[in-house]
Amino acid sequence: MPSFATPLDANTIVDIALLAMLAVIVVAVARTRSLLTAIILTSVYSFISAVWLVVMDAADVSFTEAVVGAGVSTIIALGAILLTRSECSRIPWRETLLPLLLVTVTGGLLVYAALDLPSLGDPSAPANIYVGRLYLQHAEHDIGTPNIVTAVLSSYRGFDTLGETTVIFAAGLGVALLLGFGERALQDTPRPSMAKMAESGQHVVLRVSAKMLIPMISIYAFYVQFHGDLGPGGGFQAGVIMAVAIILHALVFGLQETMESIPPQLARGLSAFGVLLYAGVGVVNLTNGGNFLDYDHLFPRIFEEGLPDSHLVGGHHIWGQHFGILAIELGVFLTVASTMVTIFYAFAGRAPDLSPHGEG
Amino acid sequence: MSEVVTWIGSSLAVAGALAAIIGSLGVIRFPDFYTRTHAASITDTGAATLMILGLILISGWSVLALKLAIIWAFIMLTSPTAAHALTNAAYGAGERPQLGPWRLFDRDRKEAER
Amino acid sequence: MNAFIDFYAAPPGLTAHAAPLLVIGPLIAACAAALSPSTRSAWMISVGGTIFAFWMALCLAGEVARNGVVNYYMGGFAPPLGIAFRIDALGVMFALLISGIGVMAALFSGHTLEAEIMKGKRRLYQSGFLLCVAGLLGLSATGDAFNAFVFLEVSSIGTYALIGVGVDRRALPAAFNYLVMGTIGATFFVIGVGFLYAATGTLNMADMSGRLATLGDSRVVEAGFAFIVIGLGLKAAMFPLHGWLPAAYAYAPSLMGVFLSATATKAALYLMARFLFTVFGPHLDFVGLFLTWVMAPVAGAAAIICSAQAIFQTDIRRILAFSSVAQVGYIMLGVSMASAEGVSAGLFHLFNQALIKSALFMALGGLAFNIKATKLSDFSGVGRTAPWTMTAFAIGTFSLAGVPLTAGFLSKWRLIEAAFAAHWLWAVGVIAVSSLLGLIYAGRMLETIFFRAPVSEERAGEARFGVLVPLWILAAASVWYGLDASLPVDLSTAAAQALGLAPAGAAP
Amino acid sequence: MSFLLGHFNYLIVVFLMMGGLWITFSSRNYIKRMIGLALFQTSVGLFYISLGKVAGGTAAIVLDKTSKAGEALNAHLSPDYVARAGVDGVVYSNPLPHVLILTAIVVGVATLAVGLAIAVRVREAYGTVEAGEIAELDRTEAGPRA
Amino acid sequence: MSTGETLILATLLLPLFTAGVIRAIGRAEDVRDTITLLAGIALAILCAAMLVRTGEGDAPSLVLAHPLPGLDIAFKLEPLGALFALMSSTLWAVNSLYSFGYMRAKRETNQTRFYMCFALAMAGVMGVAMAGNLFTMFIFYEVLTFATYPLVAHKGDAAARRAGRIYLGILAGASVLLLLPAIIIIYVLAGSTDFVAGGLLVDKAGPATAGLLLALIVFGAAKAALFPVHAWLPNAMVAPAPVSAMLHAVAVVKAGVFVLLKVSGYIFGADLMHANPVTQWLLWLAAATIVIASLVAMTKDEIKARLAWSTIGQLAYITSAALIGGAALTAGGLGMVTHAVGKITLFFGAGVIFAATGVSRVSEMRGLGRRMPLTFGAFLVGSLSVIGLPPFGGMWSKFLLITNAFDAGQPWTAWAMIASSILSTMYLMPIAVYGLLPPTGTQPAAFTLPGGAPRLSLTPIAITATLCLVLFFLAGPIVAFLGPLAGGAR
Repeated sequence: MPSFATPLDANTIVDIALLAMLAVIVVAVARTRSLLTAIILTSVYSFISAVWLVVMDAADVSFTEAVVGAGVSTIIALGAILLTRSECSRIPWRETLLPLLLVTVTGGLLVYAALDLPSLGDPSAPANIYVGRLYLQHAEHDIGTPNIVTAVLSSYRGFDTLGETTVIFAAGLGVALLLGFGERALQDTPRPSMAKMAESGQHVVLRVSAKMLIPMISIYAFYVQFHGDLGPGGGFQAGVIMAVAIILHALVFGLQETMESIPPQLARGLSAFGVLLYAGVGVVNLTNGGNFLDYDHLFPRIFEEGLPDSHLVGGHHIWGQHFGILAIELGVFLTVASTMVTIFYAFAGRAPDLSPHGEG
Repeated sequence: MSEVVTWIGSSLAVAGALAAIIGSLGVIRFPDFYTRTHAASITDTGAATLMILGLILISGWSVLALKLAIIWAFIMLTSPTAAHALTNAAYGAGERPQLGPWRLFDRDRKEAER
Repeated sequence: MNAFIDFYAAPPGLTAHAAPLLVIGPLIAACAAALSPSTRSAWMISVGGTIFAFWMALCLAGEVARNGVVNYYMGGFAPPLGIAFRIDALGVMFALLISGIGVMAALFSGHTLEAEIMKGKRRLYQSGFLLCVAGLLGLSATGDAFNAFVFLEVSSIGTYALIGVGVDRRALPAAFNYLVMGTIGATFFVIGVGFLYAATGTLNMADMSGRLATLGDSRVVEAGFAFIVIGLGLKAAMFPLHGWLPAAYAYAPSLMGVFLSATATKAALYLMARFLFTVFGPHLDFVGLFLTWVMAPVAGAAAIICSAQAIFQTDIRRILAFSSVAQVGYIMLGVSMASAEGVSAGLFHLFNQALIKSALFMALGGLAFNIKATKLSDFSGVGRTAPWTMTAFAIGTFSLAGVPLTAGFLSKWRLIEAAFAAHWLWAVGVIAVSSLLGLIYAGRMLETIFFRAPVSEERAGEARFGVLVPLWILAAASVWYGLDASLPVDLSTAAAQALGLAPAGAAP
Repeated sequence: MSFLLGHFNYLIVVFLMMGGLWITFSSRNYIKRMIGLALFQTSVGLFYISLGKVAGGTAAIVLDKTSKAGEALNAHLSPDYVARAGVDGVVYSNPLPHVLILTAIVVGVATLAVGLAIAVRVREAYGTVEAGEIAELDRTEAGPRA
Repeated sequence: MSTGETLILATLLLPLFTAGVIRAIGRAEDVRDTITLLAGIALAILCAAMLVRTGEGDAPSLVLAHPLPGLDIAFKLEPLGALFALMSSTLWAVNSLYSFGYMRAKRETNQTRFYMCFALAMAGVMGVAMAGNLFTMFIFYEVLTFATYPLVAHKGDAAARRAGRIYLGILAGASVLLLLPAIIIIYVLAGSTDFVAGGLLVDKAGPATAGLLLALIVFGAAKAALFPVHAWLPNAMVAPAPVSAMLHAVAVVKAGVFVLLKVSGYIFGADLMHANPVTQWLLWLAAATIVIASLVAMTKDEIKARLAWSTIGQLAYITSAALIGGAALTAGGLGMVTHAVGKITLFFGAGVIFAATGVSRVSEMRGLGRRMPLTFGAFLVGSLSVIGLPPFGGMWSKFLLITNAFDAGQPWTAWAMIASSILSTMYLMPIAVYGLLPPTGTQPAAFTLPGGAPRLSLTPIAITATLCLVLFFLAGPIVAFLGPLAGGAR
């Protein structure tokens, strides 16, 4: 095995520059006492890391990081500081000693091991020559989607993705349990919450541009959804983008108006339905004689025999794979979009209750 | 021919980047909220326009160019709107622009920071 | 184990897919519960879902008894490409335990939620509970390291919220700390898995194990090991990483106390045992060193220190919570012996603890209608006003303290026996001293409950019938397994064998 | 020097992780702790992605080596390297870490949402989100109910 | 199921069943008390039947459950156990009668719990008596501990709860810390814990290990109250008189020494007892306990405390017998019985006096014998028996114990016993003698209970006093009956 040295090319230089920026941001987040600043900096961090991810060839991850880290996370965090406070207390230096020790020890251990790892970009590193390579070799035959990340995500490791969807569902559930469904927003007017600033009729500019933007964003979400096979994207990213469109609507036109178009019950129901759809596809495969989530068995054999041969690739039906992935991506889309909306409703619908003992 | 186009495109992109750096400088150095927002938003649109134009020239006549154009349109829509929303909200919250000679509010600001 | 061969009835088609259905059943039930029209239907879905999972676990037990190991390839892709479920005797033991306790907790939930959770949210609570069950079952079945992380999170994310939504506001900071510690734990686990992936290139545990065996020792592998152990240790509340646990269990709504105390930390322990023995294996030097020189002393310290802490608590649930940490110490002690006897004794103890802790929390939760506070002194004289509930509580306490004729006694017996076999005399001392401390806090609880005058005149009555049924099933199980422990002993012995441990005291 | 270049990524990523962890450990403010946690989790993602990078590779979207993009990619790679590291004549980065980190990011945002929701409830129940003040309130006020 | 198995099962279940019935019908006091008494009598009959069978050389056995592989809850009758069971069950019946009078006279609360726990304790005693292995014995030994805890803490006030804590702390603590590890070591060494005639550990443990185990067991079986694990016994005297009489003169403490006798005979065997270096030390400790306890008893004015310290001393006799082993085991078995009968008489007397007059101090009892002649007469009989004077049963056991000690080359033990007998004369005799023949001018305390001593309680005293006398003549048969124990040990 020839030894490998990381080349000092443009890629590496950009990589180093971006990482240095990230390091600076982390230090800044640690130093600031303003939570607003910290959140904005974190958003910037996500954005820069999204760019870095593109440099690292992780287009799908980059996409996700951009919509989640820089997008939804920031919105949720801003909502949270609106409902709590935006300054944090100064930490006495004595109290930083133990964390410093812990972090130093952990970091030391990490460095100890990291220096033993193969160099960055080594094509013959153990991580890159075994399973990862097998996917590259087999995915197009097994699954038939050019985007191998999508193939792995939704078919090879589709079970992980089911778990991931469940995690999102659980998060929506948890937030709804803790903060409610924004029912307060429906009960009383006027709303002293996040939607406050959008409520007055003055923001003509905002309204007009929102009316133009929201359809564009929605269409883009569907593009990402259905283009996931071919390029970066998929149900998750699409769901978040869709949710962002709805959140934008709520910010500009007021929470109540959004809730009238998309009731919280609907959002909640759809988020459970998405998981059901995903798991249901798996169970359908079971009943048709395959393993769980084996999309080759999505349709009964009899049904498939009538299909033209053009759907056969190397004597292997990718037809089921294709539709299976489509179906589960739809489940992911529904769950993610509606859960994000549910979470937004929960935060936005929670009036800042400043009395020491709030509602239970 | 294509060499020349690539060169032009590259210089445009670099110019855009420079504009962005200058804009950032403005965000840091300008005295009050409104001037800073102004610096930020104008570079946001201007620098992006330059860069995207450059990239279109580099990429040539393809789907990529179309996508870049759409992105440009999107930025032209969102960036001014965002700047407008920001300044509007700031004004509504009681933030007033500072008027008068430069030196004066530079000093004021430093005193306020102290 | 052989008992299971004749002890299940499912169509072969279902049995063949029992592995995924074990997880998918509760998962679908969770969605259905969230969509269900009423609290009552959600409760029935919850009971049905857990019973289905238990049935599937029984099917798997039969399969494992017959064939040794059940392999199931998700999506039909054989590992290392796809995610595989790999269920051996150890996994079956946990699947049975988690789903069994799940059924009990689900039965119990109907009444407790009425007392503790706001009306409109009970359906969602059931749903979250089922998600937690599904996550833990997935954890016990999966053979893929990263999939384990996903299930770790499935079981945790909802739980954080479920702990916080109670009547006691102290539950909120407790839930937050649990969330932070749990997330750090899970992230450490991911870092560890990342290192292992970097070293082996695969995520399948069996594959990883094979590759590690040929690869030998390296700094990457060592660091991976360290991060996995610390991460899971955090999740399992392994001393001294247990800081989050007492408050979280003490102030959580009773349903979570019942279910989590019996299963959540146990599932993390399961995963740790998997990594220690299946993926790494005690033949690796650093694993052996870790077991003997880190885990064993730490476990001993936990058994003694946390038992002592339990004595000084004023809140009855905190006593139980600290006792849980101490019991984790016992289990760890058994595991750290790295012998078949030690591990099977530890697993046997774990099994008993699950029964005991859920029964104890259930008894306390059953009285939540009547007794709104949680201080030990608030329970003065309750033994007279609620004799059935508190007799079950007393049985649980006896088992906890290791009184003869209860299951808790036999597992301590096995632990001491294993310690002798491994020539760990100090461990015998630790177990004896800690048992004594256990006797003290158990005695303190029982004395207050049965021998003090009731605090108030208004009599706190019995728990509802719907609570008494699962409560007494659990209490009776504690007694039954104290008389005839063949089932848990067989299970734990088979489980230890499944980990590839040699019998006889080969440990240092 | 080349060793440092090859491990620079890991060192910085470790620094980022520890930065996040430090914020979580040292802060008393719940929101700040959640921010730290989010940074920590994101940085772990960066670690995985670094593992899967293949020098000169492209994103794992199947590319024809005879296409324009494929040729552009192979233009500055030695054919020997492409034959060794590539699949069907094109060098891709390892897609598996990408898949894993997609999942991890989702878990991260889920955790963030739940954590912040708890923080909001804590604020409502205690009037503060500073750990020290909460502990103080728990000590002084008996038998509280949210 | 054979007759023997049925018999064992019935003996075990009868007290449990009684406890359940008592719990169920607690409100109806008379029915409850009658059932207790009937159960006592029935149990005594069952035990007598078992004794007869055992005497015929039949050894009924029963395996109840298999908790762990190689570890059974098993029962097997042998002479010593049968004797212990018969003694306990008979005295339980007698004591029940006594309890009715005492508890009603004192208007005690929670009587249902009292009788229920009593019945449970008896189940524990039966289990210990019939246990076929050390494991089973340990289980029922613990059952006994936990069933008697509510009896000790019966009053429920701070003092009673404190005494209960000490009681449970020492008994359970010692058994968990010392006895249990010892049993597990035996299990690990021998592969079982069965009682084997001649000794289970023969050829399986060296003298050093055996010594360690012996020490663990002697101190672990804290019910035998050897110094320094004796502290629970004086503390337990806060309990009502029937509890002190039955449990802390008969069932609990005798269970302790019974364990030692069995372990000596069936686990170690005479050879291992002699070979190991620890036995000698323990014997010296026992001798010291005998003397010191007697000395302490002399300083106590509180009658129950005096009797408790006396019990500690007397228990050490039997412990010594167990340590000496061989033929001394027979003497120990006899001593167990005679001391039980004698001491229960004394406690009954003390209880009646307290119930009738509220007097519990020796110094205040002068002249009371005139008013309560039967009580003090019985007390005198009990004292003589415990001291070891003819014509009462205690004489034979002391005689045999002392001669055995000399025979075994343990003169120190023998001399300690003799000294203690003299001391016991000094602390026991004055009570009865001054009670019956007070110095002139003494004004005896008045009855606080209308009508004086509760009638129901006087009958038992008479019965046990008579038994003291009867045992004098039964000593020969008993020794013969216990013969296999000594023979087996050789």
